[in-house]
Amino acid sequence: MTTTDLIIGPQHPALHEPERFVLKLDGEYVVDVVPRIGYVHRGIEKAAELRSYIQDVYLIERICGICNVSHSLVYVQTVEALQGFEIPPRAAYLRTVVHELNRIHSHLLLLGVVGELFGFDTLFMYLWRDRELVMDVVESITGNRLISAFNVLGGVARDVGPSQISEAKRAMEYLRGRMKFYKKVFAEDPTVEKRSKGVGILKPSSALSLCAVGPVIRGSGIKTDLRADDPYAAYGEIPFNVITYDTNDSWARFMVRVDEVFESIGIIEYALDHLPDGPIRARFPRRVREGEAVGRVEAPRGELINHIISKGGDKPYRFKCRTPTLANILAACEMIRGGQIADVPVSLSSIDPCFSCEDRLAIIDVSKGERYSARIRDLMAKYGASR
Amino acid sequence: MSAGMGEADFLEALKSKLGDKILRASVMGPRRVAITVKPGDHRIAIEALKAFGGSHVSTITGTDMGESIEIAYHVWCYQAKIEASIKAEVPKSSPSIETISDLIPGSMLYEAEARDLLGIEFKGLPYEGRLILPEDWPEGVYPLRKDWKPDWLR
Amino acid sequence: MGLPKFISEALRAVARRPFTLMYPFERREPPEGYRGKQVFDLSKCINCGLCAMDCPAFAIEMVEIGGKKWPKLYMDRCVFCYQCAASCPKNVISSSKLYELAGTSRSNLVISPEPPAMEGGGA
Amino acid sequence: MGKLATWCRLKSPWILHINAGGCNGCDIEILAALTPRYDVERFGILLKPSPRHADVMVIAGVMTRQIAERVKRIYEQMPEPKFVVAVGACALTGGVFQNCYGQAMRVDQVIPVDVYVPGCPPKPEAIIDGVVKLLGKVGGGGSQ
Repeated sequence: MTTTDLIIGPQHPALHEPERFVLKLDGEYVVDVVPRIGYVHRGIEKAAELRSYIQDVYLIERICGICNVSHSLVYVQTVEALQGFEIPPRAAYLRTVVHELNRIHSHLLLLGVVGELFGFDTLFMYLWRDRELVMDVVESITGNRLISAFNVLGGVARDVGPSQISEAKRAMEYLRGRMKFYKKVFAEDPTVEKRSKGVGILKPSSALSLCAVGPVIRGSGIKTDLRADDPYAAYGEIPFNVITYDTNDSWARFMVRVDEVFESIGIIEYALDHLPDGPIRARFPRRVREGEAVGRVEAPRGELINHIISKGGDKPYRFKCRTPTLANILAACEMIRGGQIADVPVSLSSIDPCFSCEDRLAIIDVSKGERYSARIRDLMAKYGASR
Repeated sequence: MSAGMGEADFLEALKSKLGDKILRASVMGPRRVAITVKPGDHRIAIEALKAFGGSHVSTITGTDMGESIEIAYHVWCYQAKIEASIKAEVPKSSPSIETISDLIPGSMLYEAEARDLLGIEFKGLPYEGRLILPEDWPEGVYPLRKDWKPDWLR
Repeated sequence: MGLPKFISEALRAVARRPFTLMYPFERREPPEGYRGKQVFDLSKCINCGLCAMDCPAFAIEMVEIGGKKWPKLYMDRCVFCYQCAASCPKNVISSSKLYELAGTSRSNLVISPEPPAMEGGGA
Repeated sequence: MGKLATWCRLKSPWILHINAGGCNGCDIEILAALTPRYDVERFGILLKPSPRHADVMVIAGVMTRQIAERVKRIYEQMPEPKFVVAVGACALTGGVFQNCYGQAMRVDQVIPVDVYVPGCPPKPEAIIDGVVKLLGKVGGGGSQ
């Protein structure tokens, strides 16, 4: 038996952690996977040590453009924990609102991309059309469609007024109706069913031992969500459900995200209804006391953890950040192993590695030593059509 | 899942299991504890955390402390609902420690990452080669060490 | 196998008004507080340099004009986070809704300081 | 003949989107410009996966050490006349990533850039505006 090596990536710079997967193939089946990441290693951890705490907020926000709110949120929370600083309650609620808006936009983005991967471009276009409404709300609250610059040390950067609240609520009400339709599509549509049910199985035991996070582990039926287990911002006071599905496949992971959008809509509405009065920001010192802190938030893709060590002064001594995609890479390898090559894109996208659909492939045929490049979509067309 | 336990109770329970293997222990904040052990004992400590549901390695931080490198394993205990940071210090001249990837396979990439960026050797780590740094990165240069500071970096 | 759920939706969309915004013939005003091009009111500036110190993208340079240092903003470096406005003790910097900033040369993307005339020197 | 080619390109520029290694923000906005709200296909602007088919390279993200060589190669593969639109602070100068050890240089140190679109990230409108300004420059500056 000869196996063929198939190299996925690394030409996927859209990720902050672009991966390369070397797949060992036996015909159509994937026998083994070896990940290799870090192709766009920018050196943020080192740069953060050389900049002040204030500058770091914006540096760290740009680790990932999609879940930028989660990155800045976990950073400011960790620095505030280091200092033993309490933010005003209104700021905690506003952080929660923007964090959830970020989650909705991220989930809709992924579900749309998944639609495109299925060859279901209509779903992609419709989901992205409705995503624009969320972007409008984010823009009106934070001043930019994507990078929010909303969380700052000591609170939030800007307040919301009554017109923004009513606009946000209107958008959420509309989105809930749309999401009911999309849930039906994901639950019942034959295209979705055929492409994702039973694809990329991740058993609960492997999900636990490989330390998977976020929708990936919840799609394997394990009920864990940092918003409930390790509450931060205003999550301790807001009721919501932790979504789990127990079919362990890619479909379960997509459904977790669909249902989480409903929960996020509920959280935003509750938070806007119960918004406390008072200041949005307290004065935060430029110099932070000595010590260390570990902060974690549930980013759209799962647990995001920061560890900051301070030796006093206005710069962190050590800044460590672990993003959720890194935690899920081993789980993705587990999903791919044993499956067919045509299922690789769907399994990979079910961990939400930002944009795996745009991943390019370099195929090396070992026997001939030839090398040529193709996009996953072209490859899928080729492999999909031959069966 | 259970409601979790307090930080002080957690430390008490852990001390009764590990005894004098714990060099230092402290509560960092709500649901955060830090325990320092000797390198080598860290495997026993992580094994002990499994009684509290501690099967999830969140990440591994390596920090250049000047003379030594501090390795912190952040383990989330699902039942106790505590994020325990197990720390061990290894000398910077020969940074070497046993892997925990046989106890918790999910820690493999974090160990490989720390090896790339700080040059810590994890004995028994199955992942070979570079994980994060480019292939043409010079051998023996570890960007997160404090003494690596080229003049163009600011 | 049921009827694909999308058929009814797609048919309904045919009857509806297009969702597309006909930019650049039709514009949507950015919301209040949109973080667009900066506006400097240098008559309030006290030349402290805090904006340049806190800028995460090193986009503000303090240039000397008439014996005092004034902020010069490089929009090609700027990430429009408005930390400079937050750091400024005198509210010199405010945002505008101007977002069509594209230029054919990087040297066009600079906001040079024009200190108040009474200082002498001028730009 | 050259005039005809330029005219054709002005009417329907095909775009190649490259991310040189940024945070994703600009890429999402470039993609958003293709989705129903902005729908640049109504101008005949098409996103092409292959550099051989493209007239305009839209590049976003910091130029990391590993990617610089590849971007240069991709640029050389594009047929003449070719244009480059750099989108976002990272592509223009590095933005917040200036002087990180992974970041090598600005885009215009590697390939010639025709239009610069500042912002972090710029609105999809601003990106469309950048492409429109490029077309104005090409059309106004006479045929190649």
